[in-house]
Amino acid sequence: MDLKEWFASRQKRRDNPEVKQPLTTEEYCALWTQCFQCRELLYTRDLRGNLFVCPKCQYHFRISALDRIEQMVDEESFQELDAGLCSADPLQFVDTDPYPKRQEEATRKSGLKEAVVTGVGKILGRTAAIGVMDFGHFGGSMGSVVGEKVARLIEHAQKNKLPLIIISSSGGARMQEGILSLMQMAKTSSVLKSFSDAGLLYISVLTEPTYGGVTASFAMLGDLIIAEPGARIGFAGRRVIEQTIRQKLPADFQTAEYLFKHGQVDMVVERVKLAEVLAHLIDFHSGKRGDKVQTTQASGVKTSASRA
Amino acid sequence: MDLKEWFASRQKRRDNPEVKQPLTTEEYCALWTQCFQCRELLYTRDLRGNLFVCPKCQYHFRISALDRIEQMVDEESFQELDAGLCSADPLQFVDTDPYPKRQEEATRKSGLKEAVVTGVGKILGRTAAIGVMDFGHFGGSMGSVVGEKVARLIEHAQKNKLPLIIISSSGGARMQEGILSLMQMAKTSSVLKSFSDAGLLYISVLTEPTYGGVTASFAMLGDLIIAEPGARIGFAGRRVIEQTIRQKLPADFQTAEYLFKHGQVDMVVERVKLAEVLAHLIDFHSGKRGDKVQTTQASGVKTSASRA
Amino acid sequence: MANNDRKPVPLEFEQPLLALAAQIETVEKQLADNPDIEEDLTRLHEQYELLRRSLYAKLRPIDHLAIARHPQRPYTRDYFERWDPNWLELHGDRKGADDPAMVTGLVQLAGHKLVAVGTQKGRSLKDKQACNFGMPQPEGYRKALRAFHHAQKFGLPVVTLIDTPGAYPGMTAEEHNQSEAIAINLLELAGLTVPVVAVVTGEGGSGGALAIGVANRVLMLEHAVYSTISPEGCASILWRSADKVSEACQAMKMTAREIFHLGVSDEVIEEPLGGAHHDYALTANNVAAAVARHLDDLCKLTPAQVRSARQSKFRRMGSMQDAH
Amino acid sequence: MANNDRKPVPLEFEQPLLALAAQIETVEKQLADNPDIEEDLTRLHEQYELLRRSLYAKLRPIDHLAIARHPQRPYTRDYFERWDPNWLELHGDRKGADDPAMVTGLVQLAGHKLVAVGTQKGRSLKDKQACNFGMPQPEGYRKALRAFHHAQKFGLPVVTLIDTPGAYPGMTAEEHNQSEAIAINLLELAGLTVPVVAVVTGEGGSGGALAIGVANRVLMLEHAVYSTISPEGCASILWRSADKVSEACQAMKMTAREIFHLGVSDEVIEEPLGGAHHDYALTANNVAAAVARHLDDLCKLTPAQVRSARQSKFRRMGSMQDAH
Ligand SMILES: [Zn+2]
Ligand SMILES: [Zn+2]
Repeated sequence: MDLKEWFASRQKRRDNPEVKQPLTTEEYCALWTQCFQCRELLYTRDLRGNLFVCPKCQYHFRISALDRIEQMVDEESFQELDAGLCSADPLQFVDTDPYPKRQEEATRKSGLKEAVVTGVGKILGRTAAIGVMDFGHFGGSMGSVVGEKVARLIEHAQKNKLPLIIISSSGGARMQEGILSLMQMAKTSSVLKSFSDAGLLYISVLTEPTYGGVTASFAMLGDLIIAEPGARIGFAGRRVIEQTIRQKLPADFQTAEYLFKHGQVDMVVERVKLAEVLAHLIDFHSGKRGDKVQTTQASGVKTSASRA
Repeated sequence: MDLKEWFASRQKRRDNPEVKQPLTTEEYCALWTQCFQCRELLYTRDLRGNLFVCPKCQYHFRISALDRIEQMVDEESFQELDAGLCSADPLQFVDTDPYPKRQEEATRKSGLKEAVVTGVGKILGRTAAIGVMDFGHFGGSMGSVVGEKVARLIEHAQKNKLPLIIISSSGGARMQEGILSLMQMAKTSSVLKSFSDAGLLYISVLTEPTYGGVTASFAMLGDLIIAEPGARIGFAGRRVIEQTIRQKLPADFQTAEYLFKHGQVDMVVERVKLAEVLAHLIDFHSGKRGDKVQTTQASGVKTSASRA
Repeated sequence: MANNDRKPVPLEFEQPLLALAAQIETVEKQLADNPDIEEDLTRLHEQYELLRRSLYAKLRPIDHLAIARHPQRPYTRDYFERWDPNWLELHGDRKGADDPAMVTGLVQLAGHKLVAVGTQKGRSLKDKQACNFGMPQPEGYRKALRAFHHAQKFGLPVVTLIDTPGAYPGMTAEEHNQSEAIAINLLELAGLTVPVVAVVTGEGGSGGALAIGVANRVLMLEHAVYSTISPEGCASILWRSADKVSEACQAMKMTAREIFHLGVSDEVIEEPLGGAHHDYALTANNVAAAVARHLDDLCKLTPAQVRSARQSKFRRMGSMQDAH
Repeated sequence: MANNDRKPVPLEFEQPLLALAAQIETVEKQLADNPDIEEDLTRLHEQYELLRRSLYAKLRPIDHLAIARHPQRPYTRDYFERWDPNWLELHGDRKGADDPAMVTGLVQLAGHKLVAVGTQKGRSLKDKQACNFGMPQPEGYRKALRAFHHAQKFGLPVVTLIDTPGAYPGMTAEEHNQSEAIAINLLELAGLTVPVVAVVTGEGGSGGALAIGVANRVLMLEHAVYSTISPEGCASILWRSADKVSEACQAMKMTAREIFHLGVSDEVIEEPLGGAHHDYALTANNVAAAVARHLDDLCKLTPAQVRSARQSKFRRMGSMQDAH
């Protein structure tokens, strides 16, 4: 099922809600979602309408790449790139299961071929090269395909002089591809070097959760870095650190707010304001050197988005 | 008395020592020096022979610019630049004394026109642009002339593609020149930017004491930074900091060794090894890209100079 | 948005004015009963205006200092917010800290998109403490450096607002190499090919001020001061007496007019009568207009010209004689 | 200068060899009394050599790992000292720290003047602790970055030696942005126009290794390993069992030969029989010879070619299929 079909079928499902029949347990569960943070039971449709942000405690749920695109990118504007790329099994890796079987499982769960969706789309009318990672696919892990799709996206952005936006969410490197997954860090960073030297804008958005090789490569290399509230972001995982240093870490360790306090991200932006802030930043960095804008109130976005 | 005369007259004094007569108290005092650190009474001539380093505790005494040049630069190789530059009194500054009177005093004490001596000389055969500050002249403070002489030295080095070595020792900015003294920080740093962009080598040597505007401009901008053992180096003075934070500072705070521990200097080098290390570094950074040296044991200097 | 709705707190040298104001108030109260004193009142008002003008016309350096340090003086955020209600603040040095004493952001000003940088003193006691009373740590200067590099990459002009007693003299500040943080900024600012305009809005204290002040144009608000060392520090070192602050202020030539005459600043920006704290909006406008004018000028130069103009400007500074 | 005068400590898989050696010793003692067993002894010696060779010829991945982690394995300083007794170490990140887990310096090697960078594990317990057992902090990576920029400025080639379990997973390491420190190094290494040669001398662990490993040529010592995650980490995540380390080693394909066949390294450098810890001098020489050969090659390229060659090398890495 490609992206267009997916959006179409979802639209159809929404237009024809069938809730008259008594619900099976499964259906009942799908209808309600419990907030991870405040434990409130939320009506899933309302939660979706609220961009998967708990209306009670503002907890930002993990969302799929396609949901993110639907939320953030202007309707029908998204043109996917490299949709056909999928993983090989260079190591013939087997742990408790062979790698290809795990790949199939991941695809069955996420509906995606790989853990990142890349393409070109408009954000409130501004064209950008956009990459969105999906933690729901193989833990958002970066293997050859994720690295390659990100690299190609960057190259596409550079060739077409587009601003680049990558929404990261990842558990780290794809172990099943061994050293080749590690090399994706070098690959993506190397391509970003050329992109940056060309004077183009890259905004990195960090979402729950972003770890390991993704954080330690393209995700931390944004000209500007935005994090979603509450997102946990780091290089090493909390448990590994606690085992190493043999002490408890602060409760808010590695949250977006903690990183903000430690000068690692430019702003923490609520999901509801994300598109607006991105549009503002794209506008601010577009145009030629010394260009003047006509009004002083271009794309309106309140400063409260940046938490002082 | 210019530099040549100074060296000549010193040589004469040394060749004709007259110690047969009974000593006056003053003469007696000049003959002996007490170590600031270990309190040992040292025979001044021996101390000089040991480069003004206490043979007992290795305390590195402050030394004058001319003594430094004599120690470090090959005999008769030093050609002074801008010897005639001296201060004006742009603010007509008067505190308890007028500025010009203080300048005269400073010159009487140090025998120098200003707090830095600049020129071109050879270090173990390698030609370099060399600036040496003298704490004994007006506390080594940087006013317009110090800034100008340093700037001209850097420009001379750039024009002649010479490595640059500046031995700093300063209490900070020359207050009597007000804002103009502050601007010397910008002036020297700005000239260093061009020098650095030209791919040339600058080695900064920090000696007892280096503070304020000198540390916070050219002294901290070396491609490589060397400090003398025990030298106190910082931006703010110890007393100001203690008053601000209302707590005692560690005894070794702001010493060369403390800075080394905090990653601020590349090496702490004993005075006796300084010329050797400088020569080694000049050799290492000379020649064209990709040049190969003939032997692997070029200018011999032991690694113990860098304290691991 | 911080405001100056509160009545301006008077300074010591303004006491004669206050006394007269009190007198006027007393007379005004009697006006209803004695309509014949209306003429007196008018005269008093005239006198007040006269005194007010003459008072501010012949301020001593230490009076300027007092205005520059006035607790209600507009601070960096007050300007940015008035210039561009939609400005976006950028945070952090990416290496472990976000120093609140240094503010960096993306600001639009009279059609110019700029990278704005400024020291921040903090208004409430809590803020003041967080900001170290406007004294940045090395991390603050490195945050500013990130902003400078951002500006360079995207060809955006840099505007800096300076109001700091100086760089923070603390233990960790020294350990984290305050000197290097300042020195690198001097070097890197000198190398930018985008226009840089600096405005001393309050106190321009020492290397901590200069670290964001190596600009193509250096402007100063009328009552701002700029000095190599604080007058208190100068008095205690040169006069060995804390009482000689006024003498030190005088001797150092640190007021906006004096700095201008020494060739270190390019323009003195007028403040509302009595000082910037009497009218934030007017002050912000005055600064914006001056900055925009200089930016318009500088935007006509090529990148290489912008840099070499800045380098030449500082290369020339100083006063000396050649005995040869 | 650290040395390997001490007898090599045997590893577990070397037990059969040890048993045979013990047997030989017993027989040798009896030789004086029984001259007729000389022939037996000769045979035993032959057997020993045979066993030795066959043992090291068919090492399991976990055996390579054991050799790579051998406590007597030569570390970065051992190489630099042998390559250039006059090498000068450069210290510090200029911003507050000097991480002993990362060594940087100026080293001459076979006529090449180079900026040398390497992780350091520490030999004594005190050293090990200071070096975090070879796991650099962000400050260590930033110190390496300073060295890279120094090399770039002066046109000096960079040689890096990699022997680290990975970047240090600590609280302040995260607070000081370990991720950014690694990421920036990947980016900046990719941009250098001077040749970069990296050698994995022991453990090449994860992003913490790669942060000094984006090189024109990546070499590995015969028993060195290179992996995305430690085998222990891999076993505990994928097998949910700490016992499966050997399986994880096997599955990840982390030995020098396997990494070479995957196209990630360019050469396997031979070690003395039994491993580098049996002969520091020979190992240092072998590495020097290989590095010099690659540097000679790379020095023939223009700066632009050096960079684009490095970028293309990593651009190609990966394995995938296109369903379209
Ligand atoms: Zn909730
Ligand atoms: Zn002594």
